[in-house]
Amino acid sequence: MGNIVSIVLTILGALSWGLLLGGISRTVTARIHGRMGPRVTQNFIDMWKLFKKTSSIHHGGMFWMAPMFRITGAICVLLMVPLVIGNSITYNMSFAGDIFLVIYIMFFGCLGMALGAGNSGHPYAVIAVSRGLAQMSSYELSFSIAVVAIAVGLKTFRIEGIVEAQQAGILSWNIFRFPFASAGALIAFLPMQMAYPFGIVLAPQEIPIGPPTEYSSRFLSFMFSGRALFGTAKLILFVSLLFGGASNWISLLVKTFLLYMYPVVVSSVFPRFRTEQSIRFLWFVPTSLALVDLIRVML
Amino acid sequence: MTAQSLFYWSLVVTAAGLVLIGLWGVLTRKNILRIALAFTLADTGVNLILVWSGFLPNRSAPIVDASVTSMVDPLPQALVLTSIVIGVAVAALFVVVGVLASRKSGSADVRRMKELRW
Amino acid sequence: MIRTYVGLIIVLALGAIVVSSLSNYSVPLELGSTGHNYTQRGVDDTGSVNLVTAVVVAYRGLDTLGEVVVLFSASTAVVLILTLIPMGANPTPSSSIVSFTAGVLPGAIVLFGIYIISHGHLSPGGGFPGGAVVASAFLLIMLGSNTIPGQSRLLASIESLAGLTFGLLGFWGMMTLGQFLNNKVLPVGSPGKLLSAGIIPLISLVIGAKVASELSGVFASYRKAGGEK
Amino acid sequence: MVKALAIFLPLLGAFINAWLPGKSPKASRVVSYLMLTAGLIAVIMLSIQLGAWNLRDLSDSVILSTGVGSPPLSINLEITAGGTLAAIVMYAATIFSLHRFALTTPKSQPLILALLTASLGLLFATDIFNSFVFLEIGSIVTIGLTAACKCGSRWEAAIKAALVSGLVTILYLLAVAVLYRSTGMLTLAALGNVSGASAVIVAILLLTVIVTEIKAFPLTGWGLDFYQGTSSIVAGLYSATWSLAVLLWAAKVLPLLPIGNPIIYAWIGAAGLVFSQLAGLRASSSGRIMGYSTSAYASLLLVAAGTTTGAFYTQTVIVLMIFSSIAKFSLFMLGNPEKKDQWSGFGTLLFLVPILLLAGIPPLPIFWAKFAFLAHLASGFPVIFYAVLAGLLLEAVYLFRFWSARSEKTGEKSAKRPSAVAAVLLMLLASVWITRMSWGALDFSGSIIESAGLRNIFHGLFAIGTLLCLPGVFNRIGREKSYWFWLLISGAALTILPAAGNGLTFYLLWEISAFAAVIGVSKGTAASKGTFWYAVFASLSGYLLLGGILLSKGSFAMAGVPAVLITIAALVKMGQFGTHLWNVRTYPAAPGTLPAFLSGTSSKAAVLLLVAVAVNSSSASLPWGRVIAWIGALTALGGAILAALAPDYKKMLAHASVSQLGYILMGLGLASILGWTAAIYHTIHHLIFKMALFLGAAGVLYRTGTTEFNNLGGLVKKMPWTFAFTLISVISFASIPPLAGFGSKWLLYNGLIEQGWLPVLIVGMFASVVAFLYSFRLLHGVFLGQLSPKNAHAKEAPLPLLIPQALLAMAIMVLGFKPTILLNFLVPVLEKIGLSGLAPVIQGDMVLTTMGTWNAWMVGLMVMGLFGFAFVFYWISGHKPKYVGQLDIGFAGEMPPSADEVHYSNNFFRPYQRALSFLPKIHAQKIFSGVNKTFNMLGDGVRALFTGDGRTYLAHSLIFLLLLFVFLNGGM
Repeated sequence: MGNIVSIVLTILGALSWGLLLGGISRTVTARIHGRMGPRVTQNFIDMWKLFKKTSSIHHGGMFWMAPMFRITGAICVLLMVPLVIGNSITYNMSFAGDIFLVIYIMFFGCLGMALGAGNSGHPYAVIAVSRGLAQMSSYELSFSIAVVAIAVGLKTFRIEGIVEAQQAGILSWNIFRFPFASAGALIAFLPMQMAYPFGIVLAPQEIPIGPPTEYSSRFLSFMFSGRALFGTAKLILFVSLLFGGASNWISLLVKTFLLYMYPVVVSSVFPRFRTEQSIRFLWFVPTSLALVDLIRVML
Repeated sequence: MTAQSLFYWSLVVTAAGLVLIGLWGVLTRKNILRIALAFTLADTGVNLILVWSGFLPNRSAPIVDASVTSMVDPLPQALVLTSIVIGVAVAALFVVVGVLASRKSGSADVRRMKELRW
Repeated sequence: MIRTYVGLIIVLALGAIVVSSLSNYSVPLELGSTGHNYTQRGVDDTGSVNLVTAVVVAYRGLDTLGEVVVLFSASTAVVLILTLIPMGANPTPSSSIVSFTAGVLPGAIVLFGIYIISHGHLSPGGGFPGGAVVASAFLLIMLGSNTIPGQSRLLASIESLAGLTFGLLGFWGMMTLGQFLNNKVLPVGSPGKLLSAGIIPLISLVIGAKVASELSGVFASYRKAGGEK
Repeated sequence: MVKALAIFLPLLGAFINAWLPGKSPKASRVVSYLMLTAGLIAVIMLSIQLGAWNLRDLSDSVILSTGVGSPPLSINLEITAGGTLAAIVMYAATIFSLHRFALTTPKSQPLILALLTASLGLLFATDIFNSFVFLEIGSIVTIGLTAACKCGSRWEAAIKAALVSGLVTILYLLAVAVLYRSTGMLTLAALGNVSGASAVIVAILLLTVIVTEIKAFPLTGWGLDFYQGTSSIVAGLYSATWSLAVLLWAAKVLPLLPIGNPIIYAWIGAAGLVFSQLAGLRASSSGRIMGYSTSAYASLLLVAAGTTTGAFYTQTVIVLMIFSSIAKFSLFMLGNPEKKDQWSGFGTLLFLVPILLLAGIPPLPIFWAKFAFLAHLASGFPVIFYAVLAGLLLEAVYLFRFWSARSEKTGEKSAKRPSAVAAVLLMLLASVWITRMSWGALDFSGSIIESAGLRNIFHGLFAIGTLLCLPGVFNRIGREKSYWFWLLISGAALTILPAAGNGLTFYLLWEISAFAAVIGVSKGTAASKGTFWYAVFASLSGYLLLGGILLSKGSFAMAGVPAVLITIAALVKMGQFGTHLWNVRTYPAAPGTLPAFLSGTSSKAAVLLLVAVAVNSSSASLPWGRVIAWIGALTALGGAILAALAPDYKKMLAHASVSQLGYILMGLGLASILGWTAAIYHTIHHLIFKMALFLGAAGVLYRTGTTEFNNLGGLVKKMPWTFAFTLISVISFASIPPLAGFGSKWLLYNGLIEQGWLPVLIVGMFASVVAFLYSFRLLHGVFLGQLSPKNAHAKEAPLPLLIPQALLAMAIMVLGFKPTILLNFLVPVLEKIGLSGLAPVIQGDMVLTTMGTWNAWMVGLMVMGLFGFAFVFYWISGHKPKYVGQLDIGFAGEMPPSADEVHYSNNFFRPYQRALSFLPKIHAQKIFSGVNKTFNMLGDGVRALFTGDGRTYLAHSLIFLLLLFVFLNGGM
């Protein structure tokens, strides 16, 4: 029972934290651009507004189900990662699988969204998906090399185990023990968060908002909450993998906040790659970095 | 070397010569009828060699008679008889085919009958 | 040009083989075993004093049957090929010498041919040479005439009947003596007589008829096809 | 009496016919048929009397003595048991072809009968001069028939045959003279008495004559021109009577030649086989192709004469020659260009049987002889063995190309059903009968795979895979009608395959399965190219497998070269690393549900083969497992990229299939329990999802008539169920939890990490991510996006296709949610076969390895629960939206003009392709066309010998003679 409560709270908390972080990032971006920007709670307001709006049309079954796929995928990732180390009630479902499962279940939501975009019948949405998949297949390469390097280095695939191995002080964090792999993973983190210079999926200049082009109102609110949840889940995952996890709630919030700001900051100072440039960059730069640590581990 | 053994050797040398000349003609002549002639030449040589294979000096034809005491081998002569007739048959057919083939290709030149190859 | 040289080289090499292998032979003084057997047993076995004919018709009768088939096939093929290709209408007119000779000689030639055929087991000759002689008479007649010979049913019938007889004679031997083409199905008689040597004279006759008709058929076909268009 | 009748009745017929046809063609035909039938009966009686049908001892004989006295004075004909069998074929062929001749050249009947007599005579001749007479009859009749036939190049063909026969006459008579001069005898047996210098002369003369007459390389030229130039009827009769007689006569004479060591025949034959078949690759005319095939069999005869003796020699030669003659006869009779036959349905089959027969494909009779013969070669003559194997493979290639070129001509239905069925049945009967010869027996007693568990898995997979493809055959079009039969045969052979107890049985079933599928593929409309590629690669893998099995003497406990050959055979069958070409060409061309069978079920035979090799090896591992794993990994990646860029639904699935099979190889290469668990798990999984996908594709093709992405799209509205099942399969093969695919990846990665094969792991992981590209492309390209107006009429796929898909989708769910059901069975089985590494620990729903955990049940519950919750939440939380038309999208404030204009499909992953452009474009296609070019060049080099000038062929014979002389004198 405690588990169920923890799961519900985790979901709600992660949703709020994700929306809040989104609001903060909008403010920060605006400040960097020299604007005032919206309130930090603006995302909550938007969400609620969208949720209360009536969506009167849909484009077919998959269009209809895509937001659910998206949300389910996001929550699954969230639940597979232990939140606070030492507090086993916050481990949620992480006993059911290891880091490989997390990597692959991340695609669940992506696929759902892609299907919705496909079913919407809008060419831009599909173009965005085609770009997104191409890019994803590229950054996943460096990300998975980094994960394998770390997991093999620590001799466990269980996220819990990976976090536990980092509890001996700040130098035992994987970012210091596996600097190259971490660099690779962190570069891969940028496209994962659709940050510039890798923001080819949502590229508003070309293909309005990418995959959800046809979505509106309640559908869109589901999509947004999915994105917020997924974002938070990825943050927690990266914190657990590279930054020693969290031994208490404060450190969890601080670490995820700082990590969240990293793509926001990078994003606001870089222009965008073309798709193939992005793909090639991801193939070579972060992958080579991650490979260094992999080779170290093998030897 | 007696006259008979001289005959014996000259028989086989002549025969071999005929075969070789025939083969040379077959290999180098272009006119299909000349090739037919060359074959006939070689055939004759071969027949002589067949005769030679059963030939014994100083003996008579293999027809039994009170006066005859020693004969040559009758078998090769029988073979030659057969071989000659076969040679005639082959030559008859060869000439027909050759003449008609050269009518078809417009010339008796065997080099022009190379439609089928490779 | 290159062909001439290659041909020359091949022929010279073959010649070298001939020369090198001839040195392995010496002039023979005695008959080989087979030849010896023929000379010893030939007359008793076959009743033919001409041992060549004995070998051709009796001992190796199968070869002869085959040979007849060779000739038969060749003539059939020639006739077949030439009838499939309609050619030639007017044969070249023959000279008066030829015409005259063709009117006089054939009878004698045919007679001579028949003599050769029927005495094959007694003296040099037999079905093949005799048949060829008879055919030459037909050739002469053909050369002497200015018309194209028509389809001769007679020739075909003789040819067919002769071949059939040859085959059936073979079966006769098979049935009575268990040996295909055995010549003793008829009595051997006394060697040296015209009617002796079993079926040898009969087979000679058959062969003669066949050779004569086939060669004539070939000549006729040539004549038909060879004329000018 | 019967003896004489059997041989001389046709001759009587010939003589009678010389007179009859002008008078009454009908009467003459009656006479011919009478004589032939009577003769046939006589021959059959003789064959029964000699016990030929018993097949045990084919050299039993009776003597037909002729003339007066006995050999060497007179001539005997020796009627052997094997000879009577050949004589039956000759009679039958003559009877069959008589009416064709009666139609074209009625007056040729005496010649045909004479040819039969000559063939029979030569077949039974024991005298060297007598043989000569028959040889001459044969040559004359051949020349005559050719010159009289109604075909364009007859004069040339006749002239060349005449030239060669002239030379042969001269050489032969010289040999006769020398033989008589040195032995005083003319019987064939006397050949053994020649000694010294005469022996060399006789040997070179007769060997040249024989090689020329049987048309073995290098003295093939005239035969090629002859077969090409003469009419197909003449060629057919020739190959079934005269050619057969000459071959068997040669088989009789060759062992008698005074040549010292007969191995020289084998060398001539083996070299000739390779060279002539190289040249054969370049042949295009059907006659010429048959000529090359004849040359191949002539060379085989030489090899047999050089390497075998006694009863085995007789049996091998008789079976090879008789059945190849039958095959050639049928091909010539069928492929009669004068009649411009059109092939379809059973006509194609009728045409294919002889091709398969010539190529020695089981279960057709030649297979048994080839198998036994090659086994013999493998055991004592390795180099010759390889050469023969290579030559036979080359032969198979051009034969199949020939067939595919012929079967391209589809047209009106031909009423060939009874003859086709009869031909197949007759050949099968013959095949069963042939096995009476002790040529290795089928064995089902102890399987090559000892582990009953593993065996049962494969039995089950093959059976289920076949059964699920069968319902779909009810929906088929036109000429595709009959593929179900071949599917069934192929599936049945596969199902038995794991029970095979020895190499022969395994190979037999493997080939039956492969070639039944080849026939099935050929039933597809416009499938000729795909069939050709499939047939060629099936032959390649078949011959490699055969080579491996024979080199290891039929056992699967092998190492070294045999193991490598067999591994390559499996890789080819799976379409790995470059050989994917055949998959990509064949699957799109195959009709109906056959691609599902080929990709899903049939490819697993290769897995079984690898498993069999591994479990029989001492360490239960494959040789060079690491190499195999690398091949698997690179193929997985390459296949995935190619699949993502494929423009066609079925082609994409073909690439994807190749790619997914790569994972199985990675697992098998590991040789650890985890690796094998992953491999078998993925084998099962691949069977399930790939069949579902291809069945879906079959439905789409059936309803829309196309599989090109550019013509598809938006079908989800029309085919929701097909989409649903495809979606499930796609999610599964994209390894997304909670469906089955994740399990195979998880097990595999654990296995790879356990063994420290990290580079392989990385490539594999990358490939699995690239799989997303094509998985979405597949779903979108077919089902999502805009529905083209072209497909507006499309309906849901028919039930026979949907129900198997539903079952498979259910299986994916079950396997995904409860993989422990399978693992609980599989892991103990694998633990027993001696693999290295630790087994995964299964606790309830939990699977544990030393490093990872996986609880599929909990993950499944979580996903389903969350999805259900989100669904219900959405459902109850507000207003239900309405479906609007597909064109009602936010398109710059406009309605888009047409669905086709807003459907994004062409060049879907163009940026990805552009990003890849730094790679050198190594197309397998180009490599293969390079290989092809090389072979063509070699073939051209060889066939430059055959200049078409008749005199050149004579020069060949004479040069061959000279070389033989030099060689024999050097060697003696």
